[in-house]
Amino acid sequence: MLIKTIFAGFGGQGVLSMGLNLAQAAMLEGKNVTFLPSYGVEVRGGTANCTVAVSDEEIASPVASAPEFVVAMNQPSLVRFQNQVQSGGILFFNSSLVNPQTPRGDIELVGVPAGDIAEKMDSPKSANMVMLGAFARKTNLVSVDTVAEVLNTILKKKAKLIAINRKALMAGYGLF
Amino acid sequence: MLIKTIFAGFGGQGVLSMGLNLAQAAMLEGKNVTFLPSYGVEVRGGTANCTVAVSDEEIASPVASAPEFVVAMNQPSLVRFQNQVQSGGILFFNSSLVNPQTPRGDIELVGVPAGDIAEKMDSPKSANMVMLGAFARKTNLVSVDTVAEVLNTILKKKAKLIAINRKALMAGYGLF
Amino acid sequence: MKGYIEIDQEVCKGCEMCIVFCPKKAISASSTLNASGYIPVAFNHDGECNGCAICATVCPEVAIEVYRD
Amino acid sequence: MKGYIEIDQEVCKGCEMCIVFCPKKAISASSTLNASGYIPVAFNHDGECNGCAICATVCPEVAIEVYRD
Amino acid sequence: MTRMLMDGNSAIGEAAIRAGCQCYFGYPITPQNELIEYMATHLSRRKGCSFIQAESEIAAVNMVFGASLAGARVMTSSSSPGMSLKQEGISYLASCELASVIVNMSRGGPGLGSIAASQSDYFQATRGGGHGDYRTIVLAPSSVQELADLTHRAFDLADKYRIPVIILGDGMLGQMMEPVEFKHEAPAELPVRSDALRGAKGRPSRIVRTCTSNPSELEELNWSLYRRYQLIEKKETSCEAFLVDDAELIVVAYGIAARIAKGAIKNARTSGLKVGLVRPITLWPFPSEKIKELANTTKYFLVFEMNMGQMVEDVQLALKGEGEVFFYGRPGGVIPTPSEVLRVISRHYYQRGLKKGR
Amino acid sequence: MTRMLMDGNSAIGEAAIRAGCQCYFGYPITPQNELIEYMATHLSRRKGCSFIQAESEIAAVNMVFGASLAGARVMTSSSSPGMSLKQEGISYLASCELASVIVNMSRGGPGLGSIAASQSDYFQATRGGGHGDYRTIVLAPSSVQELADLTHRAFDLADKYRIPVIILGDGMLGQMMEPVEFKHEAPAELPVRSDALRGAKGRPSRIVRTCTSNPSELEELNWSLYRRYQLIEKKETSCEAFLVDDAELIVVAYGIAARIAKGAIKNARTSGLKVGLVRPITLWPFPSEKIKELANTTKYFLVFEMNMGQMVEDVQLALKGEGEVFFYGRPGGVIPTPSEVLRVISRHYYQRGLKKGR
Amino acid sequence: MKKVYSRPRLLKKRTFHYCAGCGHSIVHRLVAEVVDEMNLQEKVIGVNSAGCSVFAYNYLDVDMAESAHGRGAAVATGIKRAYPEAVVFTYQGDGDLAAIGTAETIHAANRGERITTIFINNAIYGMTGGQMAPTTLVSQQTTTTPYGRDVTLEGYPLKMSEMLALLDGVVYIERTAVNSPAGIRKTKKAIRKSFQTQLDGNGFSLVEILSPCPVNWKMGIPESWQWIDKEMTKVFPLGLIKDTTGARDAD
Amino acid sequence: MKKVYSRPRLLKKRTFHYCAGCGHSIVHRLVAEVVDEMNLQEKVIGVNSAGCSVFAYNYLDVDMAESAHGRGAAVATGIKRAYPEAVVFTYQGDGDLAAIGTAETIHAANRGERITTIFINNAIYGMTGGQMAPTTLVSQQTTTTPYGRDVTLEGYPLKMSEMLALLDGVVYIERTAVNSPAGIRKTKKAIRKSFQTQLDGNGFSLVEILSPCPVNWKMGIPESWQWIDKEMTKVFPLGLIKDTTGARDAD
Ligand SMILES: Cc1ncc(C[n+]2csc(CCOP(=O)(O)OP(=O)(O)O)c2C)c(N)n1
Ligand SMILES: Cc1ncc(C[n+]2csc(CCOP(=O)(O)OP(=O)(O)O)c2C)c(N)n1
Ligand code: SF4
Ligand code: SF4
Ligand code: SF4
Ligand code: SF4
Repeated sequence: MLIKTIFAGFGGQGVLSMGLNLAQAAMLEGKNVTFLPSYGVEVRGGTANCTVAVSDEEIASPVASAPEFVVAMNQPSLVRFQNQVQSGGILFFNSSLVNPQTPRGDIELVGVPAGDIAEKMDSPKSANMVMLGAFARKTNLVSVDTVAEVLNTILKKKAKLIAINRKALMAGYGLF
Repeated sequence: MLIKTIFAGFGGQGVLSMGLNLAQAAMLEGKNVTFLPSYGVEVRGGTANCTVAVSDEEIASPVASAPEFVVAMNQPSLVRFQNQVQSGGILFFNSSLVNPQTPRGDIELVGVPAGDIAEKMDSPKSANMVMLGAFARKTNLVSVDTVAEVLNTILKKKAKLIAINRKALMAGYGLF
Repeated sequence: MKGYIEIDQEVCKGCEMCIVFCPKKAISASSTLNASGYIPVAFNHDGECNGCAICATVCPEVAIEVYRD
Repeated sequence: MKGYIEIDQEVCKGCEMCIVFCPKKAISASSTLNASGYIPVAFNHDGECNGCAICATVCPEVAIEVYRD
Repeated sequence: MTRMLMDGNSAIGEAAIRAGCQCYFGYPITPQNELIEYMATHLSRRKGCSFIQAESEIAAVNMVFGASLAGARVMTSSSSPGMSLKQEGISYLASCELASVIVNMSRGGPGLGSIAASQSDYFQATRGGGHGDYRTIVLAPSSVQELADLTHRAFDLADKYRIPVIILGDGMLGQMMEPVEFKHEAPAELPVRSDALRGAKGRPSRIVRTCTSNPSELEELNWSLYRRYQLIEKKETSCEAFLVDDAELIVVAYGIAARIAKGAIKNARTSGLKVGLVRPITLWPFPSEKIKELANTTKYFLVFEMNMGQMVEDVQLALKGEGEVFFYGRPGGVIPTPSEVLRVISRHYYQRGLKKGR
Repeated sequence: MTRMLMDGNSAIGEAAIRAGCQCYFGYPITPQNELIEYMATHLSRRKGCSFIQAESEIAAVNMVFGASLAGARVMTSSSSPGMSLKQEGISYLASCELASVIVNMSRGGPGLGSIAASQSDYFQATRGGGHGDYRTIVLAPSSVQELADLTHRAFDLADKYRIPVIILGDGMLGQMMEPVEFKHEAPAELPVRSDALRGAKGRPSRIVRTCTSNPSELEELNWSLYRRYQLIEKKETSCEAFLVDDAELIVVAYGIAARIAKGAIKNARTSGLKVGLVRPITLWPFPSEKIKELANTTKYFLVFEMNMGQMVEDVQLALKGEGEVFFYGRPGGVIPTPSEVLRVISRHYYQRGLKKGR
Repeated sequence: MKKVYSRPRLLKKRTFHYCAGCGHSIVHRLVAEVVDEMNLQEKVIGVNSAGCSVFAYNYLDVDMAESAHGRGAAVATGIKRAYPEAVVFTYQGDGDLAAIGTAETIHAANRGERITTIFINNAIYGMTGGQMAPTTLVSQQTTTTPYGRDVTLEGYPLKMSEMLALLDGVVYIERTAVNSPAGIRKTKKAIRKSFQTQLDGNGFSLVEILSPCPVNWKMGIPESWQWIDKEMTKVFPLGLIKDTTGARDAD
Repeated sequence: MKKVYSRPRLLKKRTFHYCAGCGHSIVHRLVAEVVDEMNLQEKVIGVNSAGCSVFAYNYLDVDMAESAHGRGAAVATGIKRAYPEAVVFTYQGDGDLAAIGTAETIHAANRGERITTIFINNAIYGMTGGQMAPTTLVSQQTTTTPYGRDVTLEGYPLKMSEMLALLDGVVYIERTAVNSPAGIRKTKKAIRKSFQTQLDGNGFSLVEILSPCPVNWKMGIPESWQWIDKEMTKVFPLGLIKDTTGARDAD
């Protein structure tokens, strides 16, 4: 089993931490994993993305030319990555910001109102966690509990932050 | 025919110009020629030497491990080079400064009182030309006239200098 | 109103320095995202703009054109 | 004579700066060449040397040892 | 031991500290900045240690020269353009026999190029981009774990042979994160080499130099280095051989490229193509013997590099005319995919009329 | 035309001026000082020309970058340690396709080494000591006359292919004097390349760069350079073959070493040993075809270099396993004698049981 | 109403890749305006350097070339010596000019090379992600001085302009800032004067421009623009540092 | 009579390779005397550079290493950082320190590295045969300025000491000359003070020593010693340039 996921969005939407979180969780669950941040001169402000590969065996390349899953937090990311998704794969999008007109019928589209939900919990910054929760539920790539566990370790003692993020995570997880 | 000569002495004794002069003359006479100055970190003050190769064919190496002729203007040079002279070769030495105790019976020793003669002409600096004159006469490597010609071209219009050097040259040439 | 400005909202990166320096408070933040994910500013057409071009002077993105009569 | 010096003639390069600076003119040029081809200086034993060591101070070759009583 | 998720650059830094690295001198350049930043954070205030962000790569490599003179374990790192600037310094380190570890997280060249991963500094690393006859040990990891392991090994090799050791990685290895385990704890005492310059105390004064007015002295230095290099070739050559025994075609690749090739080879095997991999871990000394030996059982060798073809020369030199060598490369920072490499493998496999099998 | 007795360094300078060299930027280092001094005397005050003794080799090579941008014929020169410092700059020149001539009068290395003649910068010159996949044309003269001739050729090649050209000499060639004839007069008008940066006058503005955030752009640059390199290999490879037709053993040597070898070979011939010489004049592109072809008639190849063995790899690569290759080398600035080389030739000759003949 | 301000002619139609609130784009605009107003487009050759401004040629519609990191002054020297009719400027950051480029800058200045240097001082290495620059302030935190710049280990903010002012080859140096309308206007004037100095063949001139890097200073944008006045100018005081052109102030 | 002057203990028995009348050998002697008198032999590590003094280790009986041309300050920094107990000095010529080594010298000084720099200013490249140095005087003839140094082409004599004095990391700089008994004594005092500064851990210190190079100046020896007073000191005035050690003058 080798599953690759691309998380993409604006800088500031926390796409890297989504990916890092997934990678950590997968590692805790004993999987082989690689996390590849997009970097480059163009990353002045602009968009950010990262690729996470999860597998039972050695991972050949951390790059995803045809990812199983893509998570698009904004419109430009959707446009850029929708055609890369592997046929049969899933394209998650932040329905609060993105309206998905894609010609492709061979992939599943999953809209998650991550922005709005986060707004409601008035912590707009945690839209990424809402999305990650939904992602975990839908893909079963890792258990949501492991993701939550990772949150604790990453955010160390910041109890308040942990609470918020966990709440967001579960909100997303509860969506389906 | 390939003839190699090493000129050696103190810096300031004009050994390089001796060699240069010979090389120029040989060139004018249509020979192949190489002139190799000794250089190096140790040339701070110290001794100087140069190697001139004259030949009818291409010259393989400008270096002389066993020169046909050595011209030693001072004691250290004599000591350093006397054993390199090819058997059957000639070791010229400035008898005004050098006393030649060499064990070698297989080479010809030619003492030239270059210093004294130059002193007498009160231009001590031209001892090298005295030696070169003697060298030309003894070796027949180049004609003394060509050497004189070279003097003119090198010293350009400095008539006085030319006169002195020419005089010294001929004095040396006249010795044998 | 002695002047007005046109803001290229797709070029604006929402740094809001024009707002900071506009002597007439004639510019204000908007809420819409542009394609690059920035929140551009907007011109208050009912404001006092005098066409002093201070906003254009400070605008790093050269997103502003200024008109005056 | 209050002092005297010893000059290592093999080390001396005959720069003659000691001669230049000696307040007592107690050093003078020689005529003999040394092994390295320099003309070393010589001490005037009949001179006025007072052992001030100025010669040693300026000697680049550290060729001079100075004695004083 | 716990596995941590870490990027390659930081893993080198941590491994270096655990190897007793006392000094780090570097200059920022993408894609190795996480390393200098890791050292700024974790080494700079460590007892007895020193960190300097130098004014340039040249200053950095010469600081390394100084610290190594004083007997410390010392490291510098850079990426392609910066490595070019270090070449004079590396030649000096080699000639003065000064242990040191130099990391090159190479990027697309030539010139300012791109900051994406590339392997086009192979010649520079293995042939000595600097002047004179010298060699450096060159280690080529292909995972974050191996980066950590080889970093530790680099310091040991450097001390053992008094030689500069280059870790030749690339931008992808440096910036991707993988789980990594560190097998050593940092030493309580920082090691100091016996021949350090630390003042003429209880021994005659010491000189470290190469400059000489006597060429035969320098010739002797060259020969003594040469003898040491022969010893290193004998003792320290290493490579990974994967599924080579029955291979009809062997891919030779190193670093990140080897990893991509391995993925392609696994897929090739599942569709019955008998393909194997040789992955040099030491690029110098190069595993020539191993490759020569494989020529007895395999005829075709596909060299795959993320450059225009550099290691291919070492493979040809190793094979001495035996077998057939093909090359596939992508320069400039383009990252080929396993499926792309698989296509190349299959093409050669079928063109040569090789038979399938299990 | 008159023959003048001139040292090699000055001969390069004079030849460069006659080739229309407009700018020279250099930094002193033995054994190439006569060249920078020649330019200071003869170029610095020449109409429309410019001479700078730069603050360093790095400054010098980057001034070359600038002058070449502006379309001028430009040269810099140095010796081994200084060449190492120029490597980043050379990579930039190659990547931006900027014509330039770079002279290396190499000396004994590694490190500060000796100032005596040596050939140990062969790898650096032919493989690119700098980062990235690039090549430079490398010319290896073996006499003062050839230094002059190849200097002129270097400028033409640089302009023709928009490439840096390295003249790889050595301290002995640079400092020995020989008769030399100059076959060209200095041009009345200084040449300016058409693609020069001279302000956007009557044309759109122009950019010269390699930096890109898009690797495939950089890959395309690499491929276009590669295609040009192949053209150069086809058109510009040159070497001298001496008494090779009936040779039982062929010596391969370049530069001053080739000259020494030639002397040895002449003596070998007089004593009936059938020995020949191949002297690569272009080290890159290397005359591989010629050498391969000679393997049809000759079995034994003795590579002779004044280093620890670098060109020997190119000979092996050329022969692809055919024939037998031996190496003889003296590193560090030691100058072998013709008789020494003759001894080596004879030893191999007899050990291989080769027969004499006329 | 008539248009009183619009995009300068010599600025290519393209959105800057710079972060929001960055000073680079402001200086780009000023250079484009000055070159246009002085009518130099046909003579100007720009040398940009490794740094966030490495892509300056994507915006400035003049002949431009990239230089190796820190070598801008040497490259500009080569251009100017080969083609003296050119008007040559370098555009360099503080890492480029004051760290790796120290020697090239000082010696070009000492030779009095007739070139214009635009020196962007943002007290940080922007492009590579916020490492210490020679100009980083004491106790300022960067990714390579996570505990704040410690003078005993990392030394002091380097005042290149003051050092360069000592050199006889240097005829004009001024330090300005692009964090206010007035500062931006002054900066433009200084850039113009620097080009004029070159046209007059007087010698080396340089404009040091204090410029905000909100992203790597980890500040809000207005905050970062204020930080220049509050902190940077204490160490790098604004104003004329050297002027031996004798030229009276333009206007 | 008793011996009042003899060869210093830390000077190896070996005749100098320097030309007659050269200042290098004088400075070598002074360093040997100071290190001995201050009892530092067991702590001192010297870094010599490419230049006529490349063989300094043949004379000074202390731990020494060669540095790449111009990189002495960086090498010394590495030694001192790795082994702070050491007393580290560099011995550099004007080409080494003020041309190719400009950046390394300035940044080591700016970091306040606790090292001692002996800077031999002889206005020429001696070892390589008399080319122009950054310190070469205006219109001075050298092998690379055969028509005399022309400020419009080759720039002005570079005053490194004055530039370095601007840096906060620098605590002591003095310029002396070894062309007279008094000058030689002052030089020795300055060298001692510079070592003391390092022992006190104050920061970077440098002694610039004007030193004759009769051979490459193409002068008689006495003439060359006088030329320092007559010409060099006009451009490079002798005396204390910076002293923030607060230490009172030794004796
Ligand atoms: C030889 C070399 N070393 C390092 C780098 C990496 N590098 C690119 S830009 C830069 C410094 C950027 O800082 P600065 O000059 O201040 O410009 P800014 O990005 O802040 O505008 C560095 C270190 C390089 N490209 N080349
Ligand atoms: C990288 C490099 N470039 C050039 C040289 C050649 N070189 C050796 S010493 C020297 C300069 C000597 O002048 P200076 O530093 O003033 O010392 P001096 O000989 O006058 O005492 C040069 C250019 C070198 N060894 N290495
Ligand atoms: S022109 Fe002046 S008044 Fe109008 S918006 Fe701009 S700054 Fe405000
Ligand atoms: S200054 Fe320009 S970029 Fe910034 S907010 Fe105003 S219009 Fe937008
Ligand atoms: S990193 Fe700083 S300097 Fe670079 S573009 Fe962003 S704000 Fe500007
Ligand atoms: S060349 Fe000058 S500096 Fe060098 S040893 Fe001779 S006199 Fe001294």
